[in-house]
Amino acid sequence: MLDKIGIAKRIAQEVKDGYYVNLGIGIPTLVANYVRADIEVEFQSENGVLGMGPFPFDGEEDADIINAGKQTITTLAGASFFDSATSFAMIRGQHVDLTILGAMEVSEQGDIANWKIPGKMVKGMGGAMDLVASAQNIIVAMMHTNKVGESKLLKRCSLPLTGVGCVKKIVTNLAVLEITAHGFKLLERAPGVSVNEIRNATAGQLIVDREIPEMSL
Amino acid sequence: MLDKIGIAKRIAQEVKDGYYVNLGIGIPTLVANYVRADIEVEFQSENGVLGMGPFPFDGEEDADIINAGKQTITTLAGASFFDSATSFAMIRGQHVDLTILGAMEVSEQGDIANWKIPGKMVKGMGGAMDLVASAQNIIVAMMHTNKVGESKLLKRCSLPLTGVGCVKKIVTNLAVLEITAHGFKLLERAPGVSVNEIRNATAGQLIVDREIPEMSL
Amino acid sequence: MIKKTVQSVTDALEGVSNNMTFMLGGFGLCGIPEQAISELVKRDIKGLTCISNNAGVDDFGLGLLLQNKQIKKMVSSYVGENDEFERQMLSGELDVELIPQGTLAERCRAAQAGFPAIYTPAGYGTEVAMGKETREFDGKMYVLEHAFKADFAFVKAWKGDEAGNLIFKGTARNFNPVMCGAAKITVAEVEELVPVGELDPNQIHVPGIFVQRIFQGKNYEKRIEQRTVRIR
Amino acid sequence: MIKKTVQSVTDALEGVSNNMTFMLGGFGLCGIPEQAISELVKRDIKGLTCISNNAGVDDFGLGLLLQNKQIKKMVSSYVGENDEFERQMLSGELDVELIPQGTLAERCRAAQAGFPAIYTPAGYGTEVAMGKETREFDGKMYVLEHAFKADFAFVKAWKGDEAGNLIFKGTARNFNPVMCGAAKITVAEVEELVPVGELDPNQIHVPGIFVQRIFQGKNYEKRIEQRTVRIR
Repeated sequence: MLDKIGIAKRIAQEVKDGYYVNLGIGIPTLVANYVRADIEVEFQSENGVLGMGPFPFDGEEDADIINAGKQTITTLAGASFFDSATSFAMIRGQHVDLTILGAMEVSEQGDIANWKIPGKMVKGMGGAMDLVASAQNIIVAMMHTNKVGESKLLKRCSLPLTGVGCVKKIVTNLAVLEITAHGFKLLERAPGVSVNEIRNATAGQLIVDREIPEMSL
Repeated sequence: MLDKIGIAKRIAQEVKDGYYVNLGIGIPTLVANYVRADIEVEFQSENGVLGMGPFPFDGEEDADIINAGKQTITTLAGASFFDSATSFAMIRGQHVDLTILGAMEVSEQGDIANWKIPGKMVKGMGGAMDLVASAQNIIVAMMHTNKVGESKLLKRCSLPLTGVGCVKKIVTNLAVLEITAHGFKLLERAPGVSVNEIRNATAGQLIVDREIPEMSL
Repeated sequence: MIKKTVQSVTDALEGVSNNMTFMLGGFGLCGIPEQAISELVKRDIKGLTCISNNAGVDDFGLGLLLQNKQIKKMVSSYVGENDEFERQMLSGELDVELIPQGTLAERCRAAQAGFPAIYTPAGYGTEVAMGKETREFDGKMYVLEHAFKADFAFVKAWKGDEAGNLIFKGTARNFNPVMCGAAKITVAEVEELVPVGELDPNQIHVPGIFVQRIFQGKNYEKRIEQRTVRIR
Repeated sequence: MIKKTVQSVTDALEGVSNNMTFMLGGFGLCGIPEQAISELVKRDIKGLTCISNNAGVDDFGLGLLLQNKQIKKMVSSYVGENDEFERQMLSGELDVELIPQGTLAERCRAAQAGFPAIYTPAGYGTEVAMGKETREFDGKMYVLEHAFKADFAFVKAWKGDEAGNLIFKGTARNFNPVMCGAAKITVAEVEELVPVGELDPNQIHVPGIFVQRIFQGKNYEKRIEQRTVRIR
């Protein structure tokens, strides 16, 4: 079974040379730390920066340079700043190659819910609805089950949707899965996790149509 | 009767302090020369400049700094350059206060035709259709009649339209007229021109509902 | 050159009154119009509708107006950092319209650029699209979203000149440029107000035509919401 | 940092072929992609659809492609400075679609920003709106205009870096920024190509994400169409 860092490491393998990548808050943010050093990737943050670098050294924070999680950041050579309309032109216009974000629920049709729990948590969707409605390549990073052990991979989402039929791939603490016309297709198992454990933790249709390899990290 | 410079001088009186003004090619371009020196006005050109100044001195032309008529220009302190989308955001968003342009025909409903003579002259509308569709304050600068003496102020335009019901005021070599619900309302006569001469040169409905003063230039 | 300078935030806010709709620039606490917000708190006008990506934190930014119960309705994309906000929303005191961030930006730009409405894919199939017109183009579904209508836009820039030209710094740019000219009156506050001619005309982020009033702000706090650093 | 640099105009135009649709920046002869146009003339590909505000003059800019009869269709707003253009159009050799300048700009931006279509008031009630959907919003009529679809966009900037970031000079900016990212492949030629890190990230007009290939142009002519001066 993977921890959050393990999930980030596995997702980092999906990041290819030449990709512009938008990382959501939480596990996705960690992905930046594990991208191969020999490829060129640029990180976009929807509040208006392309070419994000690491966090600043203590004392070098600049209140005017933050990411979408409101964290102080730095920029790399070749970076640019722009307004919110231009930022979403990049996203809506499909110039961003890969979007990685967290989810509370994903359905076997690729629907995603991650912005609202009615009557309980209403923080808002931020840029997530624009990202999922436009991105051609969306990977969800999340735990396979919630805190009380219920599956987050469902036949239908129970929470208000963020987007419909948009998720392509899911990386959880247990598995890597692809959304297909027939449901969640199991691609890889986390180290030490059996297909049965994955099946038990998946409420939606799970497709196992071949020998499932363990992921290599 | 006015010449082109006279028309420009009379229109210059319509330019008020604090106005952003877009000047079309031809007579409108001359208006800039006669605006009162004690008011602040900025000229916008739709190819992407605000704060146009006079033509450059010989030898100081810059191929990268032109107006919408493709003429070399200069800029004044406080000027800005911008792209075509931003330029038409200024126009369509009604941030430009006054548009002055030429016309081949104007109808008594305020329709204007100035971009095409079918089978003969097809240069294109450039920014004129955006300007007339959006501007709240449009003044047409033109000769009252064409080269063969036919009126250019018509019941209906015969040429393909540039815009419908958009012209507010017309300044010709003979008169100043306002478009009203009932036709061309005569406001002023050019020096030495009689109401009858204006009536004879106007094919559309001319409204003369009071003593018509001569314009003061 | 048309001068937009006013001498103080008091002059800049001339004409604001109860029940108006305001746009406010900023993302989180970054690039927010601090001085305009302070003055609005001081004037104690009520019943406001505020269009702003976020709602500040409890004791800074729009949170100050919320604490003071001056806001009737918020139109935002993310409001997760403000406890008083959540309390007022869940109790029904505050009307909240949550919309996608890109939609928020483009509804501002539509107002600025004279577009009545836009078609965006964001929110299709979700409750955001409920009751809204949807339409297919090239096999993909879009939601029709309308341009905002606002009385005042309050924006904050890094540098500005007396003609109203603005330049922003870093990610403090965010929603500020798209809100300029998107309301009846745009008020810009700047960290540094310079005479005309000092800014390179090639490097203006917002031409002065989109700004009606500009003033030199004082004592900016520029609070950092999530100070995140790495070890040397 | 993702490098976009190619070594020559030859490499930059890899993949262009007959019957493609191109966008070309520039207003008049100002800010046109001179080198890309020369290379297209050299390659002699035919049946092109060109989206460009103007069509050059007889012996420069797009006029060179017209002389060579490589263009099947022009989509422009103003074509008044080109005799060969007029001849081909009136004789029916050349298909011409004339559209309002602001509509041209915004159909490019729609393609860049992922909007399928826009509503603009320009052209309502004229032959430009014939056969197009119209609609009333708030008592005003608008025409539905669709995003362009193009294979290549050729733009010309003043400075650029290896990441594809672009800066323009004066009114040579015009349509270039809105065409970046509005075609499948955007090719930028620059007067000065600099290493990454030399351009101020605050002052980039077009972020590199919108540009696929960039190259250093040589021997720009930058012809002036209407040299207009005043007496000293």
